[in-house]
Amino acid sequence: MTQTSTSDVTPDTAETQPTGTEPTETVMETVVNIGPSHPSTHGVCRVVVHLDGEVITHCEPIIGHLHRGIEKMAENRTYLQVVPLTDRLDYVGSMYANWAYCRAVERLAGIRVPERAEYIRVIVCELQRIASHMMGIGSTGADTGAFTAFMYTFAQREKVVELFELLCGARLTYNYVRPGGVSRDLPDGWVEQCRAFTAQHPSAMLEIDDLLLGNVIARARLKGVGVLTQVDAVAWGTSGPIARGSGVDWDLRRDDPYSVYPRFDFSVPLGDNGDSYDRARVRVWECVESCRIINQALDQLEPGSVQAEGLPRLLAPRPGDAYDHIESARGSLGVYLVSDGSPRLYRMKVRSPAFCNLAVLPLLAKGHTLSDLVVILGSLDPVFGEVDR
Amino acid sequence: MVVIRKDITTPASVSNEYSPGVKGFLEKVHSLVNGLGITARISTEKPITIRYPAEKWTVSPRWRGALRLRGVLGHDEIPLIRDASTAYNAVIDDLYNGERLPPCVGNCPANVDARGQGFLIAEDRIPEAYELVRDRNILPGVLGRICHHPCETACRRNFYDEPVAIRPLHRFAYEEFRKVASERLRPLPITQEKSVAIVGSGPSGLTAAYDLMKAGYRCVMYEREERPGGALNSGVPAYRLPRDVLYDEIDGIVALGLELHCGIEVGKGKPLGALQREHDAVLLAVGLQTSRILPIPGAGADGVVGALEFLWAANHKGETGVRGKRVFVIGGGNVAVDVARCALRTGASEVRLASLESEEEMPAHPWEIEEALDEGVIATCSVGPEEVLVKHGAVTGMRMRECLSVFDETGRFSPKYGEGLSDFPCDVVVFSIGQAARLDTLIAGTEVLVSGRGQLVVDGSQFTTSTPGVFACGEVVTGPGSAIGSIATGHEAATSIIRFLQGAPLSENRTPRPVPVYAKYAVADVSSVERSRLRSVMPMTKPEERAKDFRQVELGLTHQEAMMEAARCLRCQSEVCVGCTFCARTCPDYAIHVERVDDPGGRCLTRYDLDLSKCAFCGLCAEQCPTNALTHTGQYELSFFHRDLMIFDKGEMLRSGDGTRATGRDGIMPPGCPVPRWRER
Amino acid sequence: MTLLWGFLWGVASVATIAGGAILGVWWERKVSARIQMRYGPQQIGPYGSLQMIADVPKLLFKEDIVPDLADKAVFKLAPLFVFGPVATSMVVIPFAAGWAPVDMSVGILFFLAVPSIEVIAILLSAWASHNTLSTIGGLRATAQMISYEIPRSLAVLSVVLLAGSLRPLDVLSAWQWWWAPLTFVGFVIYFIASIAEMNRGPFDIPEADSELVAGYFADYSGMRWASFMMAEYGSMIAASLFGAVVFFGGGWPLSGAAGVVLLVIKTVLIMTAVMWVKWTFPRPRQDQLMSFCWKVLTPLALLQLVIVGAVLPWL
Amino acid sequence: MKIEDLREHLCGIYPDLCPLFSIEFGDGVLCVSHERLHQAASDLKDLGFDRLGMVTAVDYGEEFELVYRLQSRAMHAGIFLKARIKRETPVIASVCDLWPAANWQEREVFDLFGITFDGHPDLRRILLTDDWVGYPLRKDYEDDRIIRRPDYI
Repeated sequence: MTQTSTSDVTPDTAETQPTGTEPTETVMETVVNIGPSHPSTHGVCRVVVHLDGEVITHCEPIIGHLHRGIEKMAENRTYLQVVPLTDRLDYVGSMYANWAYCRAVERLAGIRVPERAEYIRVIVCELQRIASHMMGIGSTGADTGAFTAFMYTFAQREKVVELFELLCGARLTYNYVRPGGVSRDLPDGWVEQCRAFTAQHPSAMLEIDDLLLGNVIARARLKGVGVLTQVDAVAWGTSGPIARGSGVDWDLRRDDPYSVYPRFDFSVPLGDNGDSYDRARVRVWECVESCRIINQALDQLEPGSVQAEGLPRLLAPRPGDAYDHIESARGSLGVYLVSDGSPRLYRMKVRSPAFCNLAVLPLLAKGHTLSDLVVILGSLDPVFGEVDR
Repeated sequence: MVVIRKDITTPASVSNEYSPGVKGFLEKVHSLVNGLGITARISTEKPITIRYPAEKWTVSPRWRGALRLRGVLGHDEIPLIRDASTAYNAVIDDLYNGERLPPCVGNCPANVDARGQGFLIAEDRIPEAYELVRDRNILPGVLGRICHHPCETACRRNFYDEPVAIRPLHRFAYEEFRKVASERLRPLPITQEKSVAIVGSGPSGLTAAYDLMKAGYRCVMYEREERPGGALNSGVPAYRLPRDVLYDEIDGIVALGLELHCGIEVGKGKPLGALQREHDAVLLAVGLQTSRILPIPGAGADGVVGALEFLWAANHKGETGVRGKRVFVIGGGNVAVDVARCALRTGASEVRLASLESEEEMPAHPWEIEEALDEGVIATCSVGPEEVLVKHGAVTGMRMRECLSVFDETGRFSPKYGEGLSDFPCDVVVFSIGQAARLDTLIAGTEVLVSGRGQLVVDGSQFTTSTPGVFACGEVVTGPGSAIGSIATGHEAATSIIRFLQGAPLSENRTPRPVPVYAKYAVADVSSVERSRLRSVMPMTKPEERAKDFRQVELGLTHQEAMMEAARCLRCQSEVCVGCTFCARTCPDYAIHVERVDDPGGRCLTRYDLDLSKCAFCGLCAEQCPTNALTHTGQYELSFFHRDLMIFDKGEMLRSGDGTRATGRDGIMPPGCPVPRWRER
Repeated sequence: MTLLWGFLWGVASVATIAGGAILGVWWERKVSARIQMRYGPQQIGPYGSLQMIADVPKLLFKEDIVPDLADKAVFKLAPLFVFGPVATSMVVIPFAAGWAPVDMSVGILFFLAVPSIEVIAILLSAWASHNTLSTIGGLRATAQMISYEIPRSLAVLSVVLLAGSLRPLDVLSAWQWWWAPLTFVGFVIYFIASIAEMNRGPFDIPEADSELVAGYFADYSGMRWASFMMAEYGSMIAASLFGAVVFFGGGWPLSGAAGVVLLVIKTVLIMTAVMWVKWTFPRPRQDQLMSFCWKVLTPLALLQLVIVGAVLPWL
Repeated sequence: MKIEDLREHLCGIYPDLCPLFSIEFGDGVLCVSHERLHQAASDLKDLGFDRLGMVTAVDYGEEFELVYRLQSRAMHAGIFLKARIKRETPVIASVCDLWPAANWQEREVFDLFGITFDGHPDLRRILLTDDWVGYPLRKDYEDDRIIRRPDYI
């Protein structure tokens, strides 16, 4: 529950130091803590908001409540043992963290991944993108009070999660992508189920789009709220739907192609205004494009091995460092690994897109109301497992 | 259901706006009405919520729930694959289909139960281990010295540290069995009236004879040479296989009831037709008798010999006539390496091995090449024979042409040669490029068909020839191959003969033996593995000493080493926890603690603790478990009234899948734990 | 005597609201569940209909938490003040021709005015909680409820104008079927403004779950919290009932007991529509809500009044 | 401009930097001394590396290595900028003035490694609490709460 942060006797107001250009004027400011346990912080984030009436004069996200020291924990573990840890980075998109980590390991150890494994990785990660965006779009609905849209997106997400459950037996922390491939081949009938999902998903997605983002009230709530200019988007290092909502035409799948992405035909949706509405809508269309990619990947999927051969379970790559990044649902997710030649990691650094995207929150929220803050925070779609690591 | 739309294309810009003016107003009103329409439509659909959790129970067989153990040491024994001939295939097929076949057994052409051998040796039941192995591998002592051990290649220990020394254990089991052989070898009872004649006393013939004798048939074996053993006797050098071992093992088979006649060449002294009349079935296990020699210029000169002839001389006479001469061996296979090493041992001044393939592609086993190089053999790779240089009818050298590639894109043998030529001075040229069968005298006067290239016409899966009642097995069917591969064909041929004699259809219920599909794992990094877990090192004589004579190179394991080595066997797929601690080593959260006692004959798992409060349900431990003893249950609803209850000890882990503490479905529950409602449904 | 009579009716009204709230919550849970592809309550009773009966003891026995820093007396009293006005306003609603619990000559004015007292109670609870978010919620509620009084009253006024009386019984007896199309815009305004009055979605800005975490009653628990919910459902029932009477002629075209049943059906339909709207639309922002009230609804309500006024002389 | 051209371009401007430039896995790697890190970063930004992807550090015992990953959208290329600083004097110039993205990232490095960034506008701990003692990602960090591996693992 939120609490007032002032120690003043007056419950809700605090006299703060003069701000602005006129040093003699005293501004009555309300300081509100949104979080760390609040339905709209999407995790455990505390946003200290300074309010003038309901208008935000200054806000600062306080992160680290979910800091588990995963980068430190990784230094105590073998290369395989770190994979379950990466599940817990972005718990809405575990596959991405798995994949980014495994790509870095494969680079470091020079492992060649079988083609089928690459296709499966693409398929599951695009499904993961859908699942993750369902969370993002749905919470845009929940933040604006349209809880039903949240349920509809979660109905779609549930289908993806069930596909994942068939695949690896878990619904949230998959531990599926491994160095050298994936842990298990697709089960029987999975491809058909996946096709059935992608066949209905774009239409269902557009219906949700009509319900939520076509609604006049939602547009009034989202449009022009939290505008991130293209220049700022680049300078602040944002990526993913946040940058693309601002018109930054940058998608690692197309611009720094990895895995088998060059073999697929897809487009990258872009926004014009960089407001919360564009960010939400970029996610909608990314889901539709993901379905296209999945369909193409399922068409091109050939039988074969899903694990690199000749791979000992105890990897000990050569001393050195390697970095690899992939386009996760939140942006470019990079993993930087340093090896000292022993079977355990020397250093792992996760370049977390949510962390970089969240940094622009004070910039975006200033001048908007408290109601807009949750919308802006929601449109940045942070996952605090990844922000705090 | 939502109407599926096909015409969905991503717009150039996703930020759509309302139109200005009245149209925009209508769009706004429409958006509201549309929204109400969507929710109204969806409210008529069937809800998708799962009735939690009753329907959930069957969602995914891959579910990662709490862990359990299927069995532990001391509770269950691993299944010993011990069934001869026909029934054996069914056993293997069952295990294979149930994914319960251990990799070593699956990768062995003859499916020797190496896992059972390890189990019995570790239990100090060594003669039994020998007999278990002999059921599938007729000459454990011989194969324990010369086999190329595909089992060890597939051994799952490969990707943890080093493979179990299965082949040295065969040899060790033989050495131990030899001490008690007189007590354990009793003639097998002859229960059938019919008899079988077997031509050739090589490994495949002996195997078929053994299977047939077990089935109760009388077997009569004819061997051309003075001593039995076939290629093992004439081809394999004595430094790899001491002859007394071979003869001793064959004597053991004779002691089981085999009638062995040496020095009788079927076709010359005794025609094949006579055998057909005397016996109800005849098995041709004659192997390959002649070396192939390339028809290049100078191949007929004095000093050009074939490999088999060379090895025969080395084995039987101990003298090849190369003392002080320079020997040039053409070929990159195991036989070529044998020839080279024999040449060294018979006093050659310089031995050069010339292979067509590059160093990586050489078909000989890498450890053989390595040993040969240690002893002083010079290897020249990627050269093909061009011409034997001859002066006054004697060999003076060899001209070789550079070889660019041996195999084409599809992997077929299709060498491409370059321009480069090189001359090597030498006195003797040994062609070791393959062997062929010589059948003309054998089949003279019978109706057994021979193809145009002089090969026997044989059905590859049933081992029947063109004449009913005449069967064939071994290298005469498969071409040059390994001893264990010949043994595998012997088993199949015996199955066919038994069916033939009993009048059963030959092909019925005869699925081809599962093709080994086990991935080859690289040798793992063992730097962090403690010494006691590593493979026992086979002691060898020093290269400079061993190159001089035909004493055996490998010295064998001691009793202590062998027991240690057998205990290293993980008993893959046996579904019995052997306390290998791989789960505990793999667990990222250190939630598993394993302790075991490793005494010979009394191995047991003393402690297995799973701390569920640490478990992250990542599933790595169960994936690592080589025996499949550690598996997941479907329990995902875990709640406990006390933190201590979250530590599952060995007893808890061994309970059946739906009866552990987590759900209390077996009625044994912590106090106050409610029985889930859905249990009663 | 009148006092006793009034007291009895008050008790009956509270019972009606409590019972109605229980049924209303069950109905809302079912409606919202179906809209959201869920089943809703289904374990207790047929179709989960006894779920709320099970919930009431739970709420009663829940710990009653009063924050340390709260103004305790006000904190404890405020829920009563929230619930009282709604219950009181119910008594003037006529159920059938010539039958209203309390026949009051200014009944319509009474119905519109008395629930507004709730604003004060909400403000009290918000302030007494000593919580920034509660305070913001209370202030939002105040602004919103006071503002939406205007279009709501104006919309009802058009019917009053047609009936020529503020007495609910008179309105009911004078009601003609063509009033419904004539005052349809008025009904829509009444509908929207009533939703805003009862702080329900999409106008649940004061309690805005995702922003203020239940706003003014964030710190309440147990039965005190339930009284807020009951007030919300009570005002929903009251507003739906009143709307069915005023804009749809109560039991028209039936009369007597059948008419009462029809009135209940009309009420339930209006309530369902309220739920449908709540579970479909997102929540506007406070400033958007206010500007909608003053810039759209109020002029529209005035326009409705002018139209009715212009038609009136021709009758 | 491709990453190979960049190499020549860089060599043209800074002949002394040329030997420090290598290409690994398609990414450029430029190792500079910590004094000229800011200048190099600024020049790279002018060359078109408009995005700062990552700032991190690695503890190599005697030294810390600062790793900056820059990305160029125009070139479709990334470059690593590495600089080593002594463990005793963990101070380096901040690049916040070039990329605001460095703000939080440098705070994180400060938080976990104790490296001070000169010119950073708001250098506070970000992930850990303000009263935390020590810098956890340093190799010599000791904490009772770190769970040690069991012996046999």
